[in-house]
Amino acid sequence: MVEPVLRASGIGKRFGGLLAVDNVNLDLHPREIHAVIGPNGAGKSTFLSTIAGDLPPTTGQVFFQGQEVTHLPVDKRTRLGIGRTYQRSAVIAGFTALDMVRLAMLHRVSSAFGMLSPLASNDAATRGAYEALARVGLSERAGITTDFMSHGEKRRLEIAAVLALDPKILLLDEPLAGLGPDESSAVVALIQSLKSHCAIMLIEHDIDAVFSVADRITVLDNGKAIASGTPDAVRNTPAVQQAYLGFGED
Amino acid sequence: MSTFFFFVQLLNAIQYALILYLVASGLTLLLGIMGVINLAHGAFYMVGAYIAFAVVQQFGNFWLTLPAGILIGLALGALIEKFLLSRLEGADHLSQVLLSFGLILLINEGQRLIFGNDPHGVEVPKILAASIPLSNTLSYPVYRLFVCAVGIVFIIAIGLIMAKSRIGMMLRASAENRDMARAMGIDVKFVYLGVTAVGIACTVLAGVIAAPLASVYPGMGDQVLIQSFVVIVLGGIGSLSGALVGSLLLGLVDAFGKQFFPNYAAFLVYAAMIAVLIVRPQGLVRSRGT
Amino acid sequence: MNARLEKFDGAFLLLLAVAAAFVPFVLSGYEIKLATTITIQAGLAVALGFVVGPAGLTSVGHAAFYGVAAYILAMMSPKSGPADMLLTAAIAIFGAAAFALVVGAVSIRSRGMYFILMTIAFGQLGYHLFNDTGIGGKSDGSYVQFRPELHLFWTDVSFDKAPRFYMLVYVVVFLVVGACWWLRRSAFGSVLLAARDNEARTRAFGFSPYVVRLIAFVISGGMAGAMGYLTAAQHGFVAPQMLAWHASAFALVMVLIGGKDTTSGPAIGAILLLLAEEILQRWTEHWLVGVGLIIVVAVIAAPRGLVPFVAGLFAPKQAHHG
Amino acid sequence: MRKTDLLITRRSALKAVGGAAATGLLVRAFPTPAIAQAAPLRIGFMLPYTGTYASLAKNIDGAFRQYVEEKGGKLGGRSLEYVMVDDQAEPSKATDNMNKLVDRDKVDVVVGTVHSGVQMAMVKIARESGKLMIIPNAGADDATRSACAPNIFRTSFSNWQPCFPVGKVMAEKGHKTAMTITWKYAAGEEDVRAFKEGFGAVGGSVIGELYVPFPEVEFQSFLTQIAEKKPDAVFAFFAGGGAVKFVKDYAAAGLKKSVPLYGPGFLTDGTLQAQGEAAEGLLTTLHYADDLDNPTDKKFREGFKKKFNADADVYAVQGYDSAALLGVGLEAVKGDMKAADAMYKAMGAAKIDSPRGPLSFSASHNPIQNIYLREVKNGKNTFVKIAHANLADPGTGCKMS
Repeated sequence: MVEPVLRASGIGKRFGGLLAVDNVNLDLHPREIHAVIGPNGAGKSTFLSTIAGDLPPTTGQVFFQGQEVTHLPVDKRTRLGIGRTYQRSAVIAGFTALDMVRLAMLHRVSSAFGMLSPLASNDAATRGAYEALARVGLSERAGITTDFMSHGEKRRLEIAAVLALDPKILLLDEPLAGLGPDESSAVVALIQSLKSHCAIMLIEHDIDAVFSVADRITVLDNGKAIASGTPDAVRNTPAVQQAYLGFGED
Repeated sequence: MSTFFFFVQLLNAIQYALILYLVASGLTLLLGIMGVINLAHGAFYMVGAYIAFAVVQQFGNFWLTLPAGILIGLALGALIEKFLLSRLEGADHLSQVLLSFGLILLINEGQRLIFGNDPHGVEVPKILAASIPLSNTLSYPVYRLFVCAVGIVFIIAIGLIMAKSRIGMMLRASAENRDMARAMGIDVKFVYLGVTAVGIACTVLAGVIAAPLASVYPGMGDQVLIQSFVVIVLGGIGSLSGALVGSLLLGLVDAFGKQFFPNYAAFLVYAAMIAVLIVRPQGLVRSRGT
Repeated sequence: MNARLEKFDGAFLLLLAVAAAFVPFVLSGYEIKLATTITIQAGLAVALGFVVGPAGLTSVGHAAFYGVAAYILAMMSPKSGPADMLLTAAIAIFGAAAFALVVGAVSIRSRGMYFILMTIAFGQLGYHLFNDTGIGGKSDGSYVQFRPELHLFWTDVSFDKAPRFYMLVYVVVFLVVGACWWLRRSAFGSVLLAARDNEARTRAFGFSPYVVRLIAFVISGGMAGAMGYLTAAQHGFVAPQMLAWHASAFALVMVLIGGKDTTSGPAIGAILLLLAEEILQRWTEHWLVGVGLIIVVAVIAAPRGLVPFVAGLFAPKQAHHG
Repeated sequence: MRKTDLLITRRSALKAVGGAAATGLLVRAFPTPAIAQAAPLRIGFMLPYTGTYASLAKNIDGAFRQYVEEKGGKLGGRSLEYVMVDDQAEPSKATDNMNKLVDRDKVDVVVGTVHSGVQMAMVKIARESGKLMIIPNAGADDATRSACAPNIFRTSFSNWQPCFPVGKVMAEKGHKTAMTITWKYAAGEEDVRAFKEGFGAVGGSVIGELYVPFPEVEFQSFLTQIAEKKPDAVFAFFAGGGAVKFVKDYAAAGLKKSVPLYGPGFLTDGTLQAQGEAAEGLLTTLHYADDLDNPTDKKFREGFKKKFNADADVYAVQGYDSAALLGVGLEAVKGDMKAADAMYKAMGAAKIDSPRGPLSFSASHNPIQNIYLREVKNGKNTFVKIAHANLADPGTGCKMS
């Protein structure tokens, strides 16, 4: 069996008296899309945040390529190759699309000394940024300030920025939220195409989309993983049907 | 240092702490509930002291100064919220810092225009003018004990209001989440107006009560301001019980610091404040959301 | 910062630099000394603006770095002759930056209100250090008997005469303002802005907001120290008030009046505020009323500052480009 | 170059020339018109017109003008015009403010100031520029000791003067031990040093020195320390709001009855209204009292009252005498300030019939004057006796070139 690129074992997160995530295990293999689903408040985003480093887990460990990263800050994990998107506040206000993606390129293409020259004069960053924008279909909008972009554009821009990081794994936090059907299918296609570059952990509400792209699915309910496996296997788990799918397939 | 004088210093510390608490409580309301950094806090304290001076001079009755201070404080607070602070909603702390700095200059100069630069005294009201002998050299002025009593009553009253009353609930809700409070049907604007008015009135009242002790002179609010900040930071921003703990701590450091390391007393106070912020950034007492 | 504002900013800076270069040739006597004071304060305001603006750190303790450097010069100055400028300046600036590193390392962990209160506390700590403990001459302050001299290999340069000292100040402030301008436009500046406007996102781009802010804070603290050094050299006198929070707040006022989002803004704020003070003082002994009103009106009416305000006046009438 | 520890600079050789040379080209571009002998003399007041000391500034400034008016608006045949700069009692702005007067306003004489810290910065510039400076209040000892200069005169006091005699007064009352309390700053420390010198000379011993960080006014902890140590008497120096609060707190703590309080007169000058009952009976020493029975004082006080509708105080006397001293100098040279040496010589030798009594000057240009013991009675600092007649500051370290 292939060594997982990411392994989370026994992750728990407690907020005061509330146990938001309870002893969750999860593997992510290369070139795999592993989706995490569950009803509102199941602890999906919290779980993702502990893996990305935004929240320190109360219990458990996170391994990335065999190295323990449980207590590394987000920026260090990013530099190792963990990229993530956010549910909200995806873009940086006041920046043009191009600058935001350049910024994401920066730590890969620039020395400390390069930090002293303006973003625009960094050719490698500019080239990479245009490529990433092209992949999400935003080439035309490169010079636009993010404040003036539509919601769909912002989500795509965010994915472009994360791609510019050239991550080894990608943690996507509800990338389809708030998108119209056309935009949604474009993003789904994009996610599908990314699989060849990196492993993806996907948190998403849109069940249809999840079942169409995911290689494996883990279902969270009340912070606990109640099922995990291929889409078909998960679909047929009684506990999942009871807790979640029945409601989801209305 | 004999045991007896140790207890006298302890009394000094507690007494000073209660005055500090009176002064700092208004700032706690503004800082904790509204998130407003008010550098003009010391200036309002001075306003209170000058109100006491003016009223006693005009009418010769100290007790009139209390309602006068409260009314003027409420009015001042309401005006400042209505015409200045409310315009800053959504702005960052920088604007608050500067606005209140501007207010300091205006209030200080206003005081000079009206009252001039001489220091003034406010007579302790007759009924409280006595002293209680502690030793053959030292006695304790009854007025200081009166201020302590006011401080304690104030602590209990405000604690009850915050914990039990509907107003307290509204305040806590507004502090925690503006939008949520709005959704619950709380008129947040009105709450803010009320909090600013009450917060500034508290401060003005503290100035009124402290006037017979502190005397009345230009710039008297400067030290009070910074010490109030220390109290609040030590206790945890927005926590009234924390402010009490902070006051006691500062009172102790002040009284005993002056006894043992007079040159480093103030230095110790700020060092303590920084230490607390490093170890417990939320202050010594965990805020209950207010 | 949008492109138009950036252009305005550059134009203002150029204008200021050219105008300031003429000072020793057009002004004389007291006016040169006034111009020297204003130039130094402009440098301080620009340095402070760099952390208040891009780094989003409302420091109410910058006067402490300014004052510490001034005290270092005072304590290092011999009583019988001028100090070596390169040596004392290096130590003073390094000392201020080191103090800023300590203050920043502790304070930048907290945000918003707590950061402000932390910086006030550190500033007051510095004030009481010099005011209460007797280090550096107690509350009465202390003297720099001789203005430091620049020892070059072939000659010693004295700055006793006002025009030459002004030129020194001009060069130093030019460098400081230039550095701030450059840093704001650099990738480093962009990371700071990104961290200010979206901290989580910036972190997820592989940058530590804490570290970049701390770097900015230390650079700014060192620059403030350079200005404090110049002030001590100019006046030959240092006092604890140089470190107190009033001085910090006053520098913040300059930043705000001009506009924290530009490099030229704080400099223009400093010039306007100090000129207003100079004029009001001749006019009335209650000149502080005027200063207070200026501050209150500026906060309410032009919270983004004068430079963005003026740039806005020239904005094309249509809404947004995009 | 001389070796002293203060303020002597190579530039002092440049003196007044420095300003002109510094401006180089500009002086030629905008030549200053030659000042005709008849042009009014420019007096620059550098005083704290705002802030804690503003009332002192007002009285100094007012009484100076009062004297000039009494002389028909002229001194030594020259009419006067005034320039005022507010020094805000802010040492860090002192150099800027002094430069305003000397460089911008081109005054002939500087009169100032109140605050010792500001004063010493002014002394430095006065020494460098050679401008005549008359100090109407600040008592920093060094101004007429190690930093003395031919062009610097003081009409007020050195900190040493009003404090040295307190020891003798205490000894006469039978006190053998004393504690001192003051703000921790130069003036306070100089005062305490002078008091210790005087008290030691008559066999008294100081059993404790308390220093309150300036400008802190929370005294309760210190008062407790005094009560614990039980000295025979306390020597205190505070001024303004601090003096008001200290005297009131001292009385309220019951110490006034058990441990008598003494101090230099600043403890009760200009503050009695605010101190009220608490100050009654306090004994202080100063070079002035509210009821000195001499004709000059009577005339001065009436004139002041008429002009300002307020009672004169020691600060007003100092301002008044500053004008008188300038008058002596200008008279001697018929208004020609270029004859500086002759003018300073005449001023140094001046014998002034001051409201405070006879006033002359020591070699270091500090007043030789009576120090009076006063008692607070009915809100007035009333004359008790002369505590020390014709007291001169030792002037240690003054080398007048």
